[in-house]
Amino acid sequence: MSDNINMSEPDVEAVRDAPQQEESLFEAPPIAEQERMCEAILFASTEPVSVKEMNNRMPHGCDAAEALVHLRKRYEGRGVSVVKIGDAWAMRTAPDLGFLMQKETVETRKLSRAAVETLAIIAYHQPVTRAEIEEIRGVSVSRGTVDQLLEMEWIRFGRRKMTPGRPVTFVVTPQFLDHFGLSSPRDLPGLKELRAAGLLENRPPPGTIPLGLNSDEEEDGMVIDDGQPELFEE
Amino acid sequence: MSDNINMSEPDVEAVRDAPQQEESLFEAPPIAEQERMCEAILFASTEPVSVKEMNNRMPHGCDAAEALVHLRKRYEGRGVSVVKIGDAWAMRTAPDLGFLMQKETVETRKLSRAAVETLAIIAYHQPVTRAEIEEIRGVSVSRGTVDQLLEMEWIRFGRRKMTPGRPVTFVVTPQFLDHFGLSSPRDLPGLKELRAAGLLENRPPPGTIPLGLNSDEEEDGMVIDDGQPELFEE
Amino acid sequence: MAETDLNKTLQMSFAEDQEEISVADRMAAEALIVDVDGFEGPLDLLLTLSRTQKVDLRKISVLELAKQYLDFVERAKRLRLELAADYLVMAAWLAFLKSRLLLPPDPTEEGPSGEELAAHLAFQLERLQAMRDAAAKLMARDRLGRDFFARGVPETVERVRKVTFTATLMDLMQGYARLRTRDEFRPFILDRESVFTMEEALERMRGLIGYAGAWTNILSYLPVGWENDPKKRRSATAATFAASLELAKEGKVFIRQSETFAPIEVRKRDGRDE
Repeated sequence: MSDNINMSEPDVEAVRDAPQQEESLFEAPPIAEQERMCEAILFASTEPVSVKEMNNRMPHGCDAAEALVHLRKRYEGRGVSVVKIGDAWAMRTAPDLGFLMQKETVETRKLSRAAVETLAIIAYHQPVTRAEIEEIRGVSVSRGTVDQLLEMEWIRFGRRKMTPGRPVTFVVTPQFLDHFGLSSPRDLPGLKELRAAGLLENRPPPGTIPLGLNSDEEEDGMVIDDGQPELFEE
Repeated sequence: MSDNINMSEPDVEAVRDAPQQEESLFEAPPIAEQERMCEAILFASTEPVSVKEMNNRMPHGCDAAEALVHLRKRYEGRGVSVVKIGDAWAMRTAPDLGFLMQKETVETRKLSRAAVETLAIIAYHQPVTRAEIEEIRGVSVSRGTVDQLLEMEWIRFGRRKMTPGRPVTFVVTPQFLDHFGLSSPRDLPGLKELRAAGLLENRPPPGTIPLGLNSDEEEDGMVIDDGQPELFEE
Repeated sequence: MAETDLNKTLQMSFAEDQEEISVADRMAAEALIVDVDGFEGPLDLLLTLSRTQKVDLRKISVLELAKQYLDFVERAKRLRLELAADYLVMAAWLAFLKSRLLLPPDPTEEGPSGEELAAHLAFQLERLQAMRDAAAKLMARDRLGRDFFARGVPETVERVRKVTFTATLMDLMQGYARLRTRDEFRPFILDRESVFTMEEALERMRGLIGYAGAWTNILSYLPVGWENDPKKRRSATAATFAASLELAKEGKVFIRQSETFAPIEVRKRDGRDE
């Protein structure tokens, strides 16, 4: 178990074990050893860990990105897999084994239909403004829906649009990707087809159409006060 | 990601509900598959899991004990190991990789006044003994201060003085020169230049009694009020 | 509550009117039986209505759809229901659209043609449907904490703070000068008031600034003996700051401050700035 090469004091060890001396003193550990390190770091964390942070934690000269390629391969087909989430990496149990884990299952709050649709629109159209979400759904977006998604950390504010009023936009977060097992928003199911069908275009309505409720985007994007209560509260 | 053998719940239920079926119909999964299951369970569990509990969670006919032997072997020498804790099993990061569970933040602080003065004396008077430093500073030099400067590699031991007791001396290092942008210790501005620069401007008329003003800078309060002429004149 | 009533009534009225028509039509109409969520606005209603046409949303007859919607709203109104403004606005717009689609185009009329408007409405319906399908696909994915799991016992990452020390040449020189003058000077308090003039500061800075090749906190230019007494320190700081500004004005130094209340730093202007 602990008969591994001790890496806790690289310099000391290197000097003691290696008569090749100087050069090896600050040389990066062999890639197999780096792979072990990435393995330990990912294993120990529930949250995805960025390559940058891994490099920071590993001894000088290590290349976590390369080690991760090897590690991911090693875990292929295992009960646990190495997955990429945005710029970060994590270990997750294989989805087909979920049935073993009833004990660990966490009950997630059930999302309303409005919340689910809003989330999907943000994911597929991001960065997207509140007005655009409303235009697509045809109803105003309630503050509670957005708040819930923000609170779950599945969406966050993106940068403001360079359009009049400079409305804020919404984008999905790395937590969203992690939750749905996506490496990047590009991996969203059916994204390509939707784009090819032109359904992700922001097509301006010819003339004025009352569908978007034309609620003017507020400066902070959070308040819509068009005086109209939502027709059908979920 | 989910192209693994699907072990979704209905199968499990079927097995559980029909214990007396023909064996071939609900044969236990292959051992490699059982190993994957143990791996996922141990990975996701919040506490060590007993063989009994694993068997309960796994499909009928599985032998967790055997699967664990394989699993443990698979992880030998890796960054993560399968360990037995009492009657239960768990996965832990390899003990030699504990150093990775640290995040180092580097903070830069200004060198203490005592250290700056000690360093200045060494720079201006090298090679200089500890006794000489103390004589100039008027206070004893704490071991911590010298150690700190040694550790920073701004000073090092010089050769011993050919005086009684053969005391060691201190000199500045190339790293010191590098840090201060000096090509040699002779580049340090001399007393004349210091005076010209106004650093020594506040000379009181000769004959006034010195009051010592050093209360704020003693690190260990050992005042050697020698009143002796300075050892090192320009 | 009011909304639910509305829904129920809408369903009922719709169902009643469908009594005398065929089973197939009734089946289609049942698509309109709304679940507990209710319609989410006119677009949602339109989308539901469009499903009765059983065609690709791209090929939908907007004219037919407009008719269905207007019928629906009409029935709702007949029951003297207070129909939400949204629905009425949509009804008015669809009536307008209908007329545009039916009448030959009037060349004097401005704005988009009926076909353009109809195409956009069809696009909106298709897009909404697409987003609903996408949402369903998304929610059906394997999910963290349900289908796949993270490490059960994460290890805490210990924060190790490593402190490195640094000093400038100015610190070194001042430290040395302090030592070499200490035995000889008296405290200023005995022969000076606690006022350090800008002229004095300027004179002092002029001598020192030649050594400030690196950014240096102006506080390190305070004269020896003025650093501790708050009164003297204040006076010396103010004078030194004023002197720094003067030197900056003369083009001899640069001054910077990274943020409010951050240390003010100066460095001499030298070769690299030319």
